[in-house]
Amino acid sequence: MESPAEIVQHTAGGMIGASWLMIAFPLLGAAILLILGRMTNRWGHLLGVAMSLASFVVAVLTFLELIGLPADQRRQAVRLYEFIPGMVDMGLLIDPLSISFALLITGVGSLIHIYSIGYMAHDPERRRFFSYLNLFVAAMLLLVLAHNYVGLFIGWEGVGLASYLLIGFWQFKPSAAVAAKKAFIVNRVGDFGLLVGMFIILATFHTLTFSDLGAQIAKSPPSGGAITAIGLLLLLGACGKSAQLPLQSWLLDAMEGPTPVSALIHAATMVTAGVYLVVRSGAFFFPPDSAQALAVSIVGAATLLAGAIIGCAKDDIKKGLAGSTMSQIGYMMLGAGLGPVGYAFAIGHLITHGFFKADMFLGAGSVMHAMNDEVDMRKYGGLRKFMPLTFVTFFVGYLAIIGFPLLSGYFTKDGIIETAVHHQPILGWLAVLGAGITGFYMSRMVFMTFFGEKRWEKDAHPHESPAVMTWPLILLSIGAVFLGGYLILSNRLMDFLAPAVGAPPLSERPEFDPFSTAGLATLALVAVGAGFAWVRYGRAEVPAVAPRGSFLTTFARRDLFGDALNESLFMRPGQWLTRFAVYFDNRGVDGLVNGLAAGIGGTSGRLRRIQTGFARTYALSILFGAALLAGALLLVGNI
Amino acid sequence: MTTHYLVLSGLLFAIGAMGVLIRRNAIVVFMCVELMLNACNLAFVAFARQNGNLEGQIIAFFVMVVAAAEVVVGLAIIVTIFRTRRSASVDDANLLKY
Amino acid sequence: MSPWLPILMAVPVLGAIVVALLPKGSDKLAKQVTLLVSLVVLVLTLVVAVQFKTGGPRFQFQAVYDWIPSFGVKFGVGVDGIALVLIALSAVLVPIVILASWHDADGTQSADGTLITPKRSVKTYFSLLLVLEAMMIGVFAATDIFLFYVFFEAMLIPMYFMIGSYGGAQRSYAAVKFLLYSLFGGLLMLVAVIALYVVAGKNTFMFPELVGAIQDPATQKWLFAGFFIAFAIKAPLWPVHTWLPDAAAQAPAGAAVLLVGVLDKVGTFGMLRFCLELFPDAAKAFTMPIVVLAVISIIYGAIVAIGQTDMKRLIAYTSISHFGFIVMGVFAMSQVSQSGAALYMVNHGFATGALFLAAGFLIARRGSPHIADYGGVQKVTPLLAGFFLIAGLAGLSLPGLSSFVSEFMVMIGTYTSTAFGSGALAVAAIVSALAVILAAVYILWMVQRTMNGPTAESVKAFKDLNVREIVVLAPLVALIIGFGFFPKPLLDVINPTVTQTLVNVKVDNPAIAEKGAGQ
Amino acid sequence: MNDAVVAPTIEYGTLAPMLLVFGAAVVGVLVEAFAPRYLRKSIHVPLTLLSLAGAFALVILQVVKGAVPTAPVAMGAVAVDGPSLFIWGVILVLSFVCVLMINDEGHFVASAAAVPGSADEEEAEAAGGSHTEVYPLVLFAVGGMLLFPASHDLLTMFVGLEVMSLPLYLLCGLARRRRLLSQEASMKYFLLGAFSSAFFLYGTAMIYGYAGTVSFTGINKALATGSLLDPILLLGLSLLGVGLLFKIGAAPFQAWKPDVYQGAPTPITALMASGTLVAAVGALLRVFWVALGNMDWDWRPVMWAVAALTMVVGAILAITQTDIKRMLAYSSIAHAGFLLIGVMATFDKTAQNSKSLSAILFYLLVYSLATVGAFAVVTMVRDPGGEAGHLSRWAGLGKRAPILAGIFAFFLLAFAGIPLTSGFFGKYAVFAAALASGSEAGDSLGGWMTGLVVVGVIASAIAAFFYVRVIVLMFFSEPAADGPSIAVPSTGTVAVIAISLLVTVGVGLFPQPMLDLANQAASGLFIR
Repeated sequence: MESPAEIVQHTAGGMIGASWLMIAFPLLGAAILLILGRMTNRWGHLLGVAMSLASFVVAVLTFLELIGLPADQRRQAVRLYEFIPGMVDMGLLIDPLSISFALLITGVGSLIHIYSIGYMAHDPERRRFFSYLNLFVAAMLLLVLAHNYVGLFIGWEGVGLASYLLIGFWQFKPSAAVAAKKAFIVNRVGDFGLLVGMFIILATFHTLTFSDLGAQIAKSPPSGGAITAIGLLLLLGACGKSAQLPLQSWLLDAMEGPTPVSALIHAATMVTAGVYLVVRSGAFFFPPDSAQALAVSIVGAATLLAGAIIGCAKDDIKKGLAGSTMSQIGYMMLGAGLGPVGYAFAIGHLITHGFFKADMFLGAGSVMHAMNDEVDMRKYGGLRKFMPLTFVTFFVGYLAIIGFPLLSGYFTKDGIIETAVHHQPILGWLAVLGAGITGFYMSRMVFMTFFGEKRWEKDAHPHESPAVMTWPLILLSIGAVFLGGYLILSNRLMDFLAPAVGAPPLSERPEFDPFSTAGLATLALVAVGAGFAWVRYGRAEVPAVAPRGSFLTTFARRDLFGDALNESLFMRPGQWLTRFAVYFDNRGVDGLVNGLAAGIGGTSGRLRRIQTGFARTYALSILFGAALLAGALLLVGNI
Repeated sequence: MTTHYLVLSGLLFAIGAMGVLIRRNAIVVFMCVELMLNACNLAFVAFARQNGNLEGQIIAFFVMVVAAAEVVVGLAIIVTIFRTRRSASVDDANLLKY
Repeated sequence: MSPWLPILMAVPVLGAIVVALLPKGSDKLAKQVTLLVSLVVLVLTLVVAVQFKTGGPRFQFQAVYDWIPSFGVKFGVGVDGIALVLIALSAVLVPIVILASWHDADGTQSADGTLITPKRSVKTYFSLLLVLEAMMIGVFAATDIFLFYVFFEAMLIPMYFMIGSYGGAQRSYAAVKFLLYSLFGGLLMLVAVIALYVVAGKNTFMFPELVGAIQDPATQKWLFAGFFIAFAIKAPLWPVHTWLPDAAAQAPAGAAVLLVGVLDKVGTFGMLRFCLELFPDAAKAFTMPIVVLAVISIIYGAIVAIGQTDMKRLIAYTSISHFGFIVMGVFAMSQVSQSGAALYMVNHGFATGALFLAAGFLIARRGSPHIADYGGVQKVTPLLAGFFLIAGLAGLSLPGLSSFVSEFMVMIGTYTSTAFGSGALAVAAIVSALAVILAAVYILWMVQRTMNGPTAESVKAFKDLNVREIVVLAPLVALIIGFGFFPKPLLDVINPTVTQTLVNVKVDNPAIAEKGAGQ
Repeated sequence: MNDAVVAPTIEYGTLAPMLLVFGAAVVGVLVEAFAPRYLRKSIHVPLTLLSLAGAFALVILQVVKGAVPTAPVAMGAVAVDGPSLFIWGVILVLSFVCVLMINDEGHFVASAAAVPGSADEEEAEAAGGSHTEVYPLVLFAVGGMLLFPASHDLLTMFVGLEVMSLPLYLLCGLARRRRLLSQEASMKYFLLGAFSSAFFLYGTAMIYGYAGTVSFTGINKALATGSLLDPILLLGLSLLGVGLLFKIGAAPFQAWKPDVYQGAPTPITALMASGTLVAAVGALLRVFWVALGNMDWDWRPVMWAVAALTMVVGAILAITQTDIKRMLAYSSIAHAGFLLIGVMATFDKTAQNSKSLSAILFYLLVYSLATVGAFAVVTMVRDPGGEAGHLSRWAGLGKRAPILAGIFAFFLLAFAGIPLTSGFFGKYAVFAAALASGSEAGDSLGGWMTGLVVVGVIASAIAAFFYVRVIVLMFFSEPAADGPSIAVPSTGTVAVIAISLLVTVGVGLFPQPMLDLANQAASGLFIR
């Protein structure tokens, strides 16, 4: 077992020293667009793109400088300034892990920026849209680059905010507003976990900075309840961000946002932050057979199945893709739970997934664009002739995700599956099953959309999207084709990441084997799934309205009753509790006070009746008082 | 010896006080107050005798003077009330209450 | 003897007198004078703040004059770090509030022309405001406990009149409730103050000389109780909080800002300085029950806030939750938690101030504080909606905004506090962290119901923020974001004072700093 | 029996202030007898004011000369010591300002003998003018007030009591408006007053019986040696207490106060609420500290109960009052309770006692002046039928007469004891003295004193409610359509309000000078 390299303080300036520009550019863009407001309407989108590209360039340069360094020097901490004096600094950690994310975020991000120019062309609020996109990129970069948990947390919530703003971008649609709120709140549940996790980390190791943590852990390998607690709490956080069970419910609603958002945030980057967190906190999920690590894998496996099942039943193309996103992240989680052996594949799949899923989402967007924002696949059909480019790119993405041999997904996903089968057989075979289902629902999607005969609304006359939208598709699909192989074959990615996340001992070093049982089984199952899909949706007539379907179908359509569960478990009791609390506050606490006041008032009202106005009564009171006084005195005197 | 006088004065005082409480006519009430004062006088004189000094007796004279003054003021007030209300009942005058 | 603080108090008083003496019908002039005076105060405060030496003695700019020798009372003023930042907070908020309530007394009309508030005396309002400012500065600057008490009580009167004669429909009920609640607490404190003087027998009320003067634990407990109840009412802490929602909801937005933003801080400020340092043993003895109350406030306030239908009441309840955090931080007795608490006092002032004002502007356009009367405002007035959202996010202490730093410090400081070996504080921290979720619910739900969704008829006529309103909100937002990323300037001023406090409380609670952390 | 008759020695110089007032009173009577009606007032006013001012000057002179006697004067009948002089000064100032108020037209009936609403009343009204007998009566009353707290034996005290009370009985009945109420008030005051003074006298008799003397010095000596359990003594003590507590209106002897205050002409109410209270408290102190100081362990617990009861009753009953004067009456009951706390705050240590004493003196000064001011404001708020007594009539006064309402509000805040008003320091001084005496006494008693202070705190919190209520009425509620008119104030009333406001504000900001006075006066304690 080869543990991660020491983190060194970056002293020399250079590109790494200036890496903060990566964050600064998009942040600046967002600030300008938001502050200057309408003034920038004309060129706002261009600025947004420029900023995103600029930060991509910085990322690339930083990357080049980093790989220029010897392997054991590839973890550079850049201290920016003192954040909370004596407790936390603001700083960046440039290492293979963070830089890979940075490249993915800025790269795919820039493509999606470009795509959005076309997609949002007719939206009066396009400028605001780009400001949010920039804000997101900045926050996401802070998340992955920060060199301590506080910085990470700031980015973490920052992307949450961006996602909230973008899901609710069309806030005048109540559904969008609700979805946005839901996403934020569910995420906050996860954040609670992350927060408490940070408490315990600080209490146990007296630091939240990765470098010091590394040192501490190197000194005394952690163990015991605290670590388990930390692991599980971080996992909770990861579940929130990455829409893993049980916090998955927000992701499907999140599709209310404009499609580029779904592509960038809810497919390619933000939702993978959970995976990043787990990998980055590898030390707390060690050894791989520890409870918390196992929990990660189990969550992953469960979610990959759940997502896949949901994906099978959705007629809304974006929701279908969302389901598949859940499922794919499930794979990554599964991988990440396996420890150093799985990290490379998890990250690899994360990257490739970033490409092909973004590719498909944008493709879907392009389709919707053509079909005046129709999302119901039952109203598509036979589109391949009308929008060839979109079709081709989407099809490539499709092949990649189902793991068609030699495409990206084939390498990365299989890597996860085989490692899983090797270390956690049960989960592994579940993953295989999941792959099969993936084959089914993705094929279903493709067939319903591009094949068969048209089932369009009357006023629909589809057309290919403009170049500004198709070019990103093309670039992404290229990535979807080759990236996987490049990263996995000869463990390129694994070796690159090793300094950051450690690497398995040589004995366990996976060798890519195309004819392993698991691999073949996967392929077979995928083929079966695809074939079944062809039978049901390719060849056969697709009814314009969804048939009632079996219980299983409803189960899947209703997102496995996730919302129903939340509603009956949290929302209703919550509302009841709130109503009670308000009542208690008004009647109980405040009532007590007002009651006291009223009591005194009443006493006064009654007592004043004693003042009868009869002089003789007063005289009596005097005599009475005198007697009292005398009595009392005699009493006291004789005590 | 003195005790008898004291008891008597006490009785007088009590009678006076009772009178104030139970009689309605302002004049009578006032007379009862005078009675109480005289009870005091009796007590003073008695104690003067007991203590063997004259202060008590002197005080008695002062009290009489004061009582006389009170009579003047008191009657004046009561008469005006009577003129306005055509009644000297203490209980009729209870506009001021609560 | 430094003249700064007396000057700082004298300026607004003189200003108030001038404003009050202005001839009839010179309302505009009155406003301008008031604004000018408050700006002068702000500048002076900044001058003072700049001269403050973070490494220097605890109390700086001290000035002590004899006031009532036969009571042993001195007019003693001086600021430590916490007092300084709180004075700065007041000095910043007052001009903003003046601008915000520029037309409050003129009688306002809603969008559809119906009269919301009748015309009231402008001069009185603004001179009251200045008097209040002087007293706010005084209460934080006082180093003589008697003087502190005097300001503590006298402060009520201007606020009472501001609520009572310029507030909403229920104003007199709210004003009386506010006054009596505070008076009652204040009177109990008066007894404690006297007793402190008598028992200490030092023939002085000067705080520095009274630190450690009371040794007998039993006496400490009683006196502590006297002070604490007053502060708990002021803060306000559950269960003596119910005056705040009424007062805040009825007060004009500007007054509400000062009430929640500054006046209530006197409570937590008093806990931190007087309850802890004068009666350390009692403070330690009572910590657990108090922390429990604080946690209840945090959760309870948040839950009740969710259920509110009136914006201002909602914000008030969120403040109750936030004050819970401050109190928890104070009594967790760790460097981090107390610095966080002190920082929280400032940040909360900005955040809640912004939220109240934004809500106030919204309400001024419609004349109704009820959430249900709004909807889809964002479409009509994006700027207002934007500021409202940012203020709201500050309210749910979103990282990157100032309130996060303080809330984070309070929670993590409480969790890691070693003041009381037991894990109770840790549990408290974890439970209080649940507020993170609840806060998201109450803020975002309000935003959703008011700003999002289809635009309501009644809202269509709204005008977006005018320049004055932007000038009001912009600085606050700037501060919120600025201190969200660079809290250092504030913390550097606060930390030494907190350290000193902990020394006086005799709690050995090493700051996490000493054990490694940042490079 | 010694035959040689010794002529009594009277220190005229020392007694000059009192004698001057009485002399002026007598002259006033002569004026009534001989001066033509149209001249009388123009003679009375300067005469009265000058005599009061002169008396005040004489008091000051004595203080400045430092000619404060250390032994009772006038054959041990009168004790002109520091406290006496202070109280005299206060009473003279108060009576002076009250006379200024009295000068205002329309307070006093034209002819008390005329039946209300009858023809001859109208006649008298037409003839104009009003009873000028008021002035000598006031002077006599003031004289009594001076004698009452300064007397050094119970007889003199009784005489002082009566001389103070009798004129007041009459004055209460002389209101020009609402004469039925006025007369009723007068009768009730008279009957109850006489009743209570009978108690006082009987108590005197008992004490005399026990001690063989009525001079405080003698009683004090007797107590030092004799048994403290003698029922005669205890009976006498209690009856004496009744008489005095009645005068300050402590519960359960407070019943007369609201009725009388409400019915009496407001200037007289002011005089009673300020002057009488001051005198009575002075007398109370003298009796309980000087004469009965040696048996404080007997009367302390009883006094404790009375004080607590008084504060609570006064505060609670005031809440539901609807007449402003009645409300102020109850407030003065509550304040009497606070003063009793001070009376309790004695302890056998000179320093402590003088501290408590000065606290009480200070309280008397600030409270009575604020009271006079408040009543002066009350005289200015008028309905067609006289003063607008009913609170509902005060609604929205702040809108119609902001300044007047503001001043009144300030007095109310002073009563409530809000800081930066004189009332606060008064309350503070008393509470502080009480707690200090408690700590002197150690636990058992200390607890009791603290308890009493806490009761006082709660009472003043309750009391705050009704003061605040009036402010709410004046400022926060809309004015009534036919609201009361604000009388154009005479210079006299203006002066009164100005003076009381000045003191209330001034002392509220810088209490030290007044405190010095009180301390100086209290430093020597009472002559024993």
